[in-house]
Amino acid sequence: MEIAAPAPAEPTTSTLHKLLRMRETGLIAIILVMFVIMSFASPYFLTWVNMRAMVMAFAVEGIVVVGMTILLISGGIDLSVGSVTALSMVIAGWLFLQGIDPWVASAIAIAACTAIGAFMGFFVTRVGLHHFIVSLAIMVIARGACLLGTGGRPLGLYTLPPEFKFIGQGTIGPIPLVIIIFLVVVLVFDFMLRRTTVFRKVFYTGSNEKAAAYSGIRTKKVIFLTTTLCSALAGFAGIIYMARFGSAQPTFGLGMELNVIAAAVIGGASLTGGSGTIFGAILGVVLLSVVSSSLALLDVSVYWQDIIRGSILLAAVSVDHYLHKKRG
Amino acid sequence: MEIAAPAPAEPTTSTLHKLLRMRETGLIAIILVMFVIMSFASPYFLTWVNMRAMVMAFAVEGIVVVGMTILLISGGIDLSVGSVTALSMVIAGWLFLQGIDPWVASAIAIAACTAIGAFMGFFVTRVGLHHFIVSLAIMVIARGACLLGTGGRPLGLYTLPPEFKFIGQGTIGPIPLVIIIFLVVVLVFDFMLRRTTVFRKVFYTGSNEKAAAYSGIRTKKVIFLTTTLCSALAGFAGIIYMARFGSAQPTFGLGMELNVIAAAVIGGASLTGGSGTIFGAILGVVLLSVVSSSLALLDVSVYWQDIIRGSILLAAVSVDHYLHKKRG
Amino acid sequence: MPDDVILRISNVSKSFGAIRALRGVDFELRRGEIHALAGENGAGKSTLMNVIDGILKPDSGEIVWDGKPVRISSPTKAQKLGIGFVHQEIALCPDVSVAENIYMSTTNISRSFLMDYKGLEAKARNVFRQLSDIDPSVLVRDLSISNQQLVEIAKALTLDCKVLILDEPTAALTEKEAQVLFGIMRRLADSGIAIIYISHRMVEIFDNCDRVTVFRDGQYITTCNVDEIEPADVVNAMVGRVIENLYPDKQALADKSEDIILDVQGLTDNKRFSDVSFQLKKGEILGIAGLIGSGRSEIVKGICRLDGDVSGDVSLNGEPLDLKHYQDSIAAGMVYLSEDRKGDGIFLDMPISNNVSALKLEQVASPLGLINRELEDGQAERLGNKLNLKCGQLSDSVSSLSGGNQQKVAIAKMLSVNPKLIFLDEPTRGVDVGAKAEIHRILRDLARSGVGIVVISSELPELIGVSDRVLVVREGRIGGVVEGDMITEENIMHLASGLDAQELMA
Amino acid sequence: AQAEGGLRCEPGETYIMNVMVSGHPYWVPVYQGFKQAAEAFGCETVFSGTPDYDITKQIASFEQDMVKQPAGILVHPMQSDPFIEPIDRAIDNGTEVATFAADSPKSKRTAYITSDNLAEAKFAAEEIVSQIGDSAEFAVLENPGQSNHDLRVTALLSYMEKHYPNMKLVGRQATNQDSTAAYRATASILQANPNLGALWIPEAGSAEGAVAAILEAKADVLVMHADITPTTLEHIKAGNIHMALNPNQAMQGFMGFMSTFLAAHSEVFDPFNDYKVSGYNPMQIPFVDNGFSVITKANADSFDLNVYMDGRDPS
Ligand SMILES: Nc1ncnc2c1ncn2[C@@H]1O[C@H](COP(=O)(O)OP(=O)(O)OP(=O)(O)O)[C@@H](O)[C@H]1O
Ligand SMILES: Nc1ncnc2c1ncn2[C@@H]1O[C@H](COP(=O)(O)OP(=O)(O)OP(=O)(O)O)[C@@H](O)[C@H]1O
Ligand SMILES: [Mg+2]
Ligand SMILES: [Mg+2]
Repeated sequence: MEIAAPAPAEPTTSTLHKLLRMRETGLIAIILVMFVIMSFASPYFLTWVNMRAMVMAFAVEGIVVVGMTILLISGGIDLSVGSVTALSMVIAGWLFLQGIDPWVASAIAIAACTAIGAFMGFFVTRVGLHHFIVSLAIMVIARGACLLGTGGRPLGLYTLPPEFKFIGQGTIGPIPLVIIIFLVVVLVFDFMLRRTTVFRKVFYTGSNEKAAAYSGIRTKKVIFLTTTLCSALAGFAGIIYMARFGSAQPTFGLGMELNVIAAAVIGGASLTGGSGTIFGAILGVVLLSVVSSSLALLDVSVYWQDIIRGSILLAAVSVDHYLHKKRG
Repeated sequence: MEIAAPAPAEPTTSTLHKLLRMRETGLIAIILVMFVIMSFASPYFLTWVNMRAMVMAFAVEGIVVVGMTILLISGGIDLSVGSVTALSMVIAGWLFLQGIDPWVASAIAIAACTAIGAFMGFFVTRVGLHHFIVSLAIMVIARGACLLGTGGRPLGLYTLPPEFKFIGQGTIGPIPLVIIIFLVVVLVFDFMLRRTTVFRKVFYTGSNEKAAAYSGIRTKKVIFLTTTLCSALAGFAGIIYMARFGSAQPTFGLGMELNVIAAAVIGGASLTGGSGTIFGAILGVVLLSVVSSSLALLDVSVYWQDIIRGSILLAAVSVDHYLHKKRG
Repeated sequence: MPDDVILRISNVSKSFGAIRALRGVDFELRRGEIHALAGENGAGKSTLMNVIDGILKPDSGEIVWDGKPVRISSPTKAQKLGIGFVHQEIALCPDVSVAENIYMSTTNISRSFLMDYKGLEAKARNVFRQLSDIDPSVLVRDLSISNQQLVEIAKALTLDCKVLILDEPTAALTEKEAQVLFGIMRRLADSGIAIIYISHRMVEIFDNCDRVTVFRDGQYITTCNVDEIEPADVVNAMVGRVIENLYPDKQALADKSEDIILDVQGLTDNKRFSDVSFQLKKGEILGIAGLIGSGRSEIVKGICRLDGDVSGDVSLNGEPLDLKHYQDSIAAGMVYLSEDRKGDGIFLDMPISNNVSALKLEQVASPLGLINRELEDGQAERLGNKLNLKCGQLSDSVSSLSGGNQQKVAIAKMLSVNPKLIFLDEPTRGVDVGAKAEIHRILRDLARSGVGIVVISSELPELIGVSDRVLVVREGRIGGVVEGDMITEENIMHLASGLDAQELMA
Repeated sequence: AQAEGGLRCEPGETYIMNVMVSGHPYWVPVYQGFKQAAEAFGCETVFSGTPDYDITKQIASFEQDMVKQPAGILVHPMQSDPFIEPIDRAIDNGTEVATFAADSPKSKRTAYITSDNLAEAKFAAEEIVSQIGDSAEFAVLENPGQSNHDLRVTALLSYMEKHYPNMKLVGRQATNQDSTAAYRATASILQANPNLGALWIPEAGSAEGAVAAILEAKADVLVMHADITPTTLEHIKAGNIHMALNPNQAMQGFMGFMSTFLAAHSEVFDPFNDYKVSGYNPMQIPFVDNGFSVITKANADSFDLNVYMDGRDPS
């Protein structure tokens, strides 16, 4: 019988082919093009110091992006990450100034941020509110708590012990520890998200919550956990910032949420859930960072910078979308 | 014949019943409760002057909320409204300072903002990008254009002719013209959204874009138009602000987008499209505004205000959600 | 033999607001039986299944599992007990692969830390070996509705369950796939698994099931052994009256006309179909048959310009059409009822009346473009009554309706515009016998009054019952046409699969 | 590197001014002063920093400035402690650093040029008391989290408390430089306190909104604020705002350049101290006050930034 249904396509295994089909290939190409252009445009661009400065500028935010990407995949969103990062610094800094060991203080701060995430998760999964509005409220509340805890003034934490500051300022060989921490977080979560059964449930839940629930997945628990994880990672990032800067600033991270979400979306995360990769999101961060750095390095007039930045963002996303669509 | 199909239930026509079933009843109740509490807490709350000041504080933003609500219903979102509002002021102000008639200058500014909306609409409907990322890029670009147009300095427009300033500062009887304009915009769009065939298509598109296309609706055109309309209204709002404050600030409206989206969502607009009302969104604006005004009137410590504001927001949305769910 | 009973439902009730979907129903399921559940649209079949699966909480009543009373609070719990469920509405994750969708529950309870994608694909390929040949590595979003339905079935078959619930699994399947499914079901039953089978196709019930339980209007009516009763008895119990003619009379010879309503010549999209030519004559109902994925839907969508680039000539009532968009098609009076009800047929969150009016709002609006709610509600009520729609209020959202009633809303939407030509893709998918007969009668009346009717259906008896002529599509081309007495299952199947084509064409 | 004619830059010797929120108009006159000083010594200048309110980005831009090996950087550190390490590293690499408008005191920066916010606050307090008496009601708007604004407010409050205990603070609202928020807050304060005599606002954006509310309520309130915008300038001319205190921005930039430049040319300076043995730059000065102007109806015409910038290059 010659039945109409077409034969299943040959599984394509060649590495090159695989690479070309990857979601991230377009972005990588765009970033490479920028690198090439910039290395001609500025002799300082491809220097070790510049590269290090560039990575340092996004490394800690990159940790927040990891949490946001996972949350986006599960179908959520979190506008409070900037405030929560600041709150983490403020709590840990404040406790430290009260005489508590900085490691203990940091653990408490991260725990508090995790609790905030759990609180949001509760409102989303039990009360049934939308992530957007819950995290908006928490964004305001957490910022208020920062002000309350500091009286609006940055906490100077110059007295933090050197072994604590090492987290944020130390280097291992030539490489700053911050970058190593960032890479570890990225690699671990990228691996887990791609390969482990636990994190696959995040995709299922975000792709079709009902279908996932029908398969016995406790989707509310999944959403609760991704919401909590995102805040926990923001709290963790706050501690690293604190160690890096030796201070806790109540106004830290204003507007960070849009940057972080943008990075994840540029990297292919869907705002309606179900798809996204850590690798892509980090490429998104890199892209935004390369653009900012390049504009600064080329001494582009500040009055032009935003216009160019926005246009490159739009162009990059369009090109990526086109390439992705073309590959099918 | 005992046929299964029951006669369609009696349409319940009693006005009370209708009111109770309305999406907005919960919000109205919450706002009323706040009014009662506040009128006991402060003798100044329920005064004409205070009420007028409160409405003046949200009236212009309310116009932007109208545009955003319609866009949300169609399934879109716009993060650029704050920048576009500022850009409208800057364009009109700049042209005026070049000697162009302020009315003409304003018309050009609104046209430019409309064009920006159309530009975004193009990227969304033709290129196929997500509203979020397109409007984020435009947010950055428009802010950059504001800086470029002003050199970062506010434009003093004290010399605007009185008949132009009248838009923003005049009163008709005891009522400020701004409030009248706001009410007209709200009533017109509320009516159109509820009653006209054109706007009904916005609901269809947002509810299920594919089904709408299968019903012969040009969904891309609808989305294009709602995106354009939202920017046009933001541009219009910018002109009113300009007339009101007699200046054009390049940094105006920072963070406005979150406020505006929050108001629409509190008022029942869905972030996934397909539902929402102007009336509800305006109630959302009123709610946020009552909270802010009350905190100021009661002279609550600034370090507590954000915490209280966020908490009330969260509580109000939860209560509303609960009431809505209970009514089914 | 009471210990044979694996699941017993007693006196279960469930209301949604004012709607009493279940009123103290009883139900009993034995090990190793295939137990059909029949009832009109909205009788409460899916609701009961959702109660059994822990998706809905019953208001009252008892569930006894294997002799012990249980509370099933979630699908997870149900899964632990050993209940597998294929839902009436397809519920798959569009962003992940077919293989992962099939093994979602397995992944969920799996103790292994890492995903074994290769293993999953191999296992999935194995499952499909007997069912169809879908590539397990593709994303579900790239599958057609019928293939998605097959994935749903495959998903249930992989479950290690004691009770398997199939809620209208064959609604979008053709005979061939359905037969495969029945074979598998019987094997499962023989190994002791109890199967609840919900369907509106009487033939399937009588050919494949052991017992049948009938619900009407949320109430339990009766349970019988299938070999002790006739289909008419079941129908009678379901609707509370006798339905004499499932299908209306066909076109009388005298009514035959040579006027051509639709003339399609050389329609091609170079991907899914090519060189399609056919005509629809006045007064006749044209059926389109074919295997899953043969391109039936694509051809019809191509005619209406709903999809992609299409070339070829289409004329309606003798006038050549120059269509650019589907809007032009609607304007010309040619409409399409989609096979994917949930995906592109209805607006789930919107009121029933708004759904019905969506195709041509101008009809319920003043010349100035103001919608007149009374007209809108009136239209929905009129068409709803005509189609025997069972609903609460017209302002309720369509999501609150049973599957079959949602389909009626979609049909009402098509009828609302008084079209010149309707393409109906699986029009009675999930619709109960009574309403089906009603829809068929309406179609016949429309055809008689000069409206062109083209029906695509995977249910051969339906095609045979309603069509005056059947076009058989094979691999994107017209495989042949059968007419009059030649419209038989064998002939259609032969043409569809390409056997003996020459012979039949003669 | 000293030419015959005295202190001058070598060709290509560059000085960078690095800020956060680089689009903010505050920097415009500062940079003009910076540039004017640089021109006097034949030096090149670059205006750099980040357009964002983001410490990480500012540090990245500072480090990128460093890569270019300029002679000196005048930086407005968004936060003091995070800049210690980058500033010290720059100085170790031969780029001199001075700070302005915000300091990083624990770093090796050679100088800090700023307005004296305490002096501004004290002046404002005395002016308010001289205008409305020492037993009246007053209110403040504020911008918690921004240190110089904070200081302007808290210093005024403590000064009042100490010297004029009968002055009653009846309102204290955060408006965060948002004119709409300031409008709302002021309207509420006016409602609750019909006898309000004066309002002190640490920046101009909020002042615009506050004046709108006061005009609408037809209240008679003495408004004083710091900084200036064209709109508040017009309000001063119209008598709606009593006066504004504006830091001498150009002087800030000019002295900022001088400090950085002199730090880079410290060879001309041999002070009476231990610098040779201890190895630090002899050009050290903890604090330079750039002073402030009092803007009133009488002198308002000289403070129109757009007029000032006419024909000048902002970058
Ligand atoms: N979520 C809901 N909200 C309100 N009413 C509902 C809901 N789900 C089902 N109903 C109502 O309950 C009744 C029974 O629906 P159910 O889906 O069980 O019918 P069914 O027998 O499966 O019909 P079909 O053959 O059409 O699938 C219907 O009247 C339906 O409108
Ligand atoms: N969105 C799509 N993307 C890719 N292929 C598709 C898509 N929709 C349909 N196809 C493929 O096009 C071919 C024809 O599909 P079509 O839906 O027209 O078939 P059909 O005869 O109506 O059968 P059925 O609807 O029962 O699957 C099939 O091979 C199908 O898999
Ligand atoms: Mg059902
Ligand atoms: Mg089909």
